Amino acid sequence: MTSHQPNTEWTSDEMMTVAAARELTNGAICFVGIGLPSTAANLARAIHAPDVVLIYESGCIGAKPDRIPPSIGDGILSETADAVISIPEIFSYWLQAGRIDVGFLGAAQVDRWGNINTTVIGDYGHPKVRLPGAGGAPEIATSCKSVIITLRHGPRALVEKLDFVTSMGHGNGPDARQRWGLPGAGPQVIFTDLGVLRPDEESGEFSLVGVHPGVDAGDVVRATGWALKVSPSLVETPAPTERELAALRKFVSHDQ
Amino acid sequence: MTSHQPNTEWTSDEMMTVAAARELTNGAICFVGIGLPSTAANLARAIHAPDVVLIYESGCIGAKPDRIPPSIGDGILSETADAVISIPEIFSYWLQAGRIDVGFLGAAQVDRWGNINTTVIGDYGHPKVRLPGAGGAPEIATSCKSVIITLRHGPRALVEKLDFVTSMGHGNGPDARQRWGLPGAGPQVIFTDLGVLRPDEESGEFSLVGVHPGVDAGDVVRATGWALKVSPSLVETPAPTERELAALRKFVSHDQ
Amino acid sequence: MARVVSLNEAISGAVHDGDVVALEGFTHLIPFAAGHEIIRQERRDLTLVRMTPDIIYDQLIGMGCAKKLIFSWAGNPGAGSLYRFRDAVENAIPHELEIEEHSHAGMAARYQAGASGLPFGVLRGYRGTDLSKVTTSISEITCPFTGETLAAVPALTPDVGVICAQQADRKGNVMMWGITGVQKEVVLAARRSVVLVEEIVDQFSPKTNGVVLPAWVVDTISVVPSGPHPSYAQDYSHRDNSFYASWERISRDREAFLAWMTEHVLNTGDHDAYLASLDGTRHRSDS
Amino acid sequence: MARVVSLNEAISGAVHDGDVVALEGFTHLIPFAAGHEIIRQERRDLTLVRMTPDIIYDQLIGMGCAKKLIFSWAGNPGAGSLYRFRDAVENAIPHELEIEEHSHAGMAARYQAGASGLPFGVLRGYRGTDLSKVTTSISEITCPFTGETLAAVPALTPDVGVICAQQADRKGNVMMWGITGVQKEVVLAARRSVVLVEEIVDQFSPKTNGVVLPAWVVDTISVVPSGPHPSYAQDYSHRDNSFYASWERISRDREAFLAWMTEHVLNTGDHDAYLASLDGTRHRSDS
Repeated sequence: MTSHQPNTEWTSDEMMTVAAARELTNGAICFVGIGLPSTAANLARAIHAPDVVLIYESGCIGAKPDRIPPSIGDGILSETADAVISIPEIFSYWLQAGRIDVGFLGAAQVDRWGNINTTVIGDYGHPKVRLPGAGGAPEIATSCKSVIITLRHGPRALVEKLDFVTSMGHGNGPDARQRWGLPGAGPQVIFTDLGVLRPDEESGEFSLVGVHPGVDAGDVVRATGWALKVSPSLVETPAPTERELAALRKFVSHDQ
Repeated sequence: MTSHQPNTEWTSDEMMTVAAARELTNGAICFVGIGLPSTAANLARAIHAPDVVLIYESGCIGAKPDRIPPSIGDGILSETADAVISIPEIFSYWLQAGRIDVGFLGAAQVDRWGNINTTVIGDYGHPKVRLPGAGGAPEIATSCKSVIITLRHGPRALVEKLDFVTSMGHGNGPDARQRWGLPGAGPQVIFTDLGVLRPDEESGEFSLVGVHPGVDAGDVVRATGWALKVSPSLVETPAPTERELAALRKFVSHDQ
Repeated sequence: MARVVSLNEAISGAVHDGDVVALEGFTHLIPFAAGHEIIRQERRDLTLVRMTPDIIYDQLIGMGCAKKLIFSWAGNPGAGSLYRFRDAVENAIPHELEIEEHSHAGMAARYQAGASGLPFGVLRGYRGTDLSKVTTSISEITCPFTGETLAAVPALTPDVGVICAQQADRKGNVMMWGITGVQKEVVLAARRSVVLVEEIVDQFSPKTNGVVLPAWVVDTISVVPSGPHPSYAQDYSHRDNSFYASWERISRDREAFLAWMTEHVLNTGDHDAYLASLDGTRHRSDS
Repeated sequence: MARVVSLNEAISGAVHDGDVVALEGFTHLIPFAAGHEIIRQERRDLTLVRMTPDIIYDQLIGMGCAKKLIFSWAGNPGAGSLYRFRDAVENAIPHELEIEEHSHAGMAARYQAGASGLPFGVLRGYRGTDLSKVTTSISEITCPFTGETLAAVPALTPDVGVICAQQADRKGNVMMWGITGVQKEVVLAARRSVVLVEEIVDQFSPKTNGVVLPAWVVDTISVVPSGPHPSYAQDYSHRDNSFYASWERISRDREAFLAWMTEHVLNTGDHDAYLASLDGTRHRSDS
């Protein structure tokens, strides 16, 4: 890579990260996990949302890392945080109390209602693949004012029926959260490496509202395990700008 | 007061404080309030129990003041403490969890079972005298492994029946705490300005086991609102030593 | 996000007649200056919440600001009675005062529940006491695993939480240290928060038991040096022990109390003027 | 009162076959050295408790020490799977592993209840998830004031709590800072506690988020520099990120795993020898 000839190419994972970053408004209080969420939130902070507040479940409030931490317990998080607190406190006084605007969640499986599985593939008692499990996700999903989901697209990832519900999105339909009395609005958007899904205004099902540059909507539908509805007002995601890519790669290169 | 001619006189309040101090064994974890308890515990620390651990409900663990703090929030407590923590934590992680060996409680009224009133004299709804109320006492009384009560003797202080039960001693008899499932052993001794009361081995009632020098047991009985039993093995409290008095007065003079 | 405003503006914006207001600070960092400002602004029908309603609430009660008091220990610590509180409870002077009385452990659990977004707190508390007979906000709950019965208390979620801290930084983060009581909890439990600080600094330095509240959970910050007087701010001022000792003399008689309050609070425009009005008597114990 | 002993002595005294053992440290200050010592001492039938059973528990499980795992997130953070954990759950290798699975919020509430001497904790949690279908230690409780239903979880009170901290002082008080996770809670909740420190100092200095455990709640202290490796101790060592990345290669195949464990844990007498056995590969990411 030479500096006088900017690299205008990008990977689909980079597109996914950039799209998620753009979703964050300045000043938003974000509960972020490691990996894409942390990268996206820090990218937003570098580009358009300098006052976004990053909260890591390790107890770091207002962390301002200048590189992407490989672990949510990385020292750079506590060293740059406005406050560092205990784990019981982060979950009770901060997450549960409803102080968080945006939660990020990854998923091994997600369904059309934004419900998430990060526990097992196959039967719980005799799993085909045992995944890490819940972590902070069940309460992030219910307590944050809104939730952003990110995962790579594929028919075994965006599925008709989850093998296990680890974290509740919209349950079995658009009014489920209200019936459960959940405080937050739940998942509002799913960013994948192919496009963008948001709840359909009528049915509430996650539907395709955006495709990343070069992606065909039909391919996205075929890569989805449920009968994905395509919005009539489908748009193409603006490609990552040079500034976004430079910032993203600067973060990531620090992590090598 | 001249230093070459030691003062061998002392007040009955000083005797009460010295007697309470002697009750503390070295290394005991003590939950102390301001006033006599704080003075007695610090006196013990100065004389015979250098490793007694003083915990103030303001959140100071292991405070080692070199003067008697006029308030449980005095800066000298947090400055000399091993740890300073929040109020919710002192009551949950430390007191409630049963980590405290000895609690000190004062009282406006106490009955023969060591139940304590610090709330009202008269009717609760229309009190004759409104007292400060509970503070930490109800849970100190139930959670500490043992409790020391101190108050000035008088028929309106050691009463047949409390106007209000603020903190439970032994309820209505020796097996009440067990029936309530209370973790600690409850009040084990009452130090007054006249003498020392401990539960009678048979009845469990607080009975006179010691009189301070110069005090007549009959006078103590007359100064008690219930039919106070006098132990057949009544002893006289050893008078305050010069060393005790000097240490006590050094603490108190710092407080002027 | 925290705005820096005058104390006059902070109180007039946050505290309205009829509000539930908690001024916290456990013997340290007591927001006296805020209490005085509430008195100057003649707020009425307040439900006052505080674990230890000491002199500050004696003043608010005596000046007729309070309809109700939620508390766990009402005394002048180490010095005696609160005569204005007693006059209200014993003699309905200046008017009746409703009381809701708990233990410290119960109040702490109530604030903790409020800060946690839970409707109630659980504790091993109130056993064998008459408090649960006179206080309706003490209930019971059964452990679903052991069958044991414990005490339950409702969350405290005041309309306004008021605290003092030592410092704010330029971004509006707040830092306090020393005895920090339930200050974090009251700010997090309250709908609105008012924080008084000794000064604004460029950067915080590490402190034993340093507690930081991020700017986005604080509504307003007012710079009020010695705002806790006669209480203190560790590393900034000393507790004015002689003032605490003198309160019995000032407050025992209602007329003397009113004269004192008129001279030192009502007739002083702000906290600096209050401090100036005490010159010659203040800080005698600091030497 | 805390006694200073060797790690070998600390573990042999505190950890017995069949015990419930919690090694905590949320991504920071993970007591790897203690886990290795438990493996060297061939403890069996342990119920292992940990919010994030990362590599340290992968090793304990793969070496056959664990009967049961109580946890909330079992992965190699930022790097991939725990293959020994997966092999146990998916294929009962080396033998069946019972699991009791919660969320982080639930585990935190369970430790907090344990430290508080309460039989259960309350949280707004587990709503709409299948976890409560497979985990019997998730129950419900109704608020006696609002009628709202919340989740209840039983207190965690391990037989042994093991943590790393940065420092102890001469009196046996322990201090840690940076990310302190549930370390205070696990020590207070456990019947016995084992603390590993980087060094013993004359006096603590104030630290941001400094947490002090008084000597009388700690049973033993062992001085084990770099005890958390490949995790880290803030201001003492760096996280060995390359080790975390290499764990997939080491652990995916059981034979390779056993060979690695034999060389670096079983055949090393103590933590210094473990560190020496890694020389050349250790701390590559520290630069």
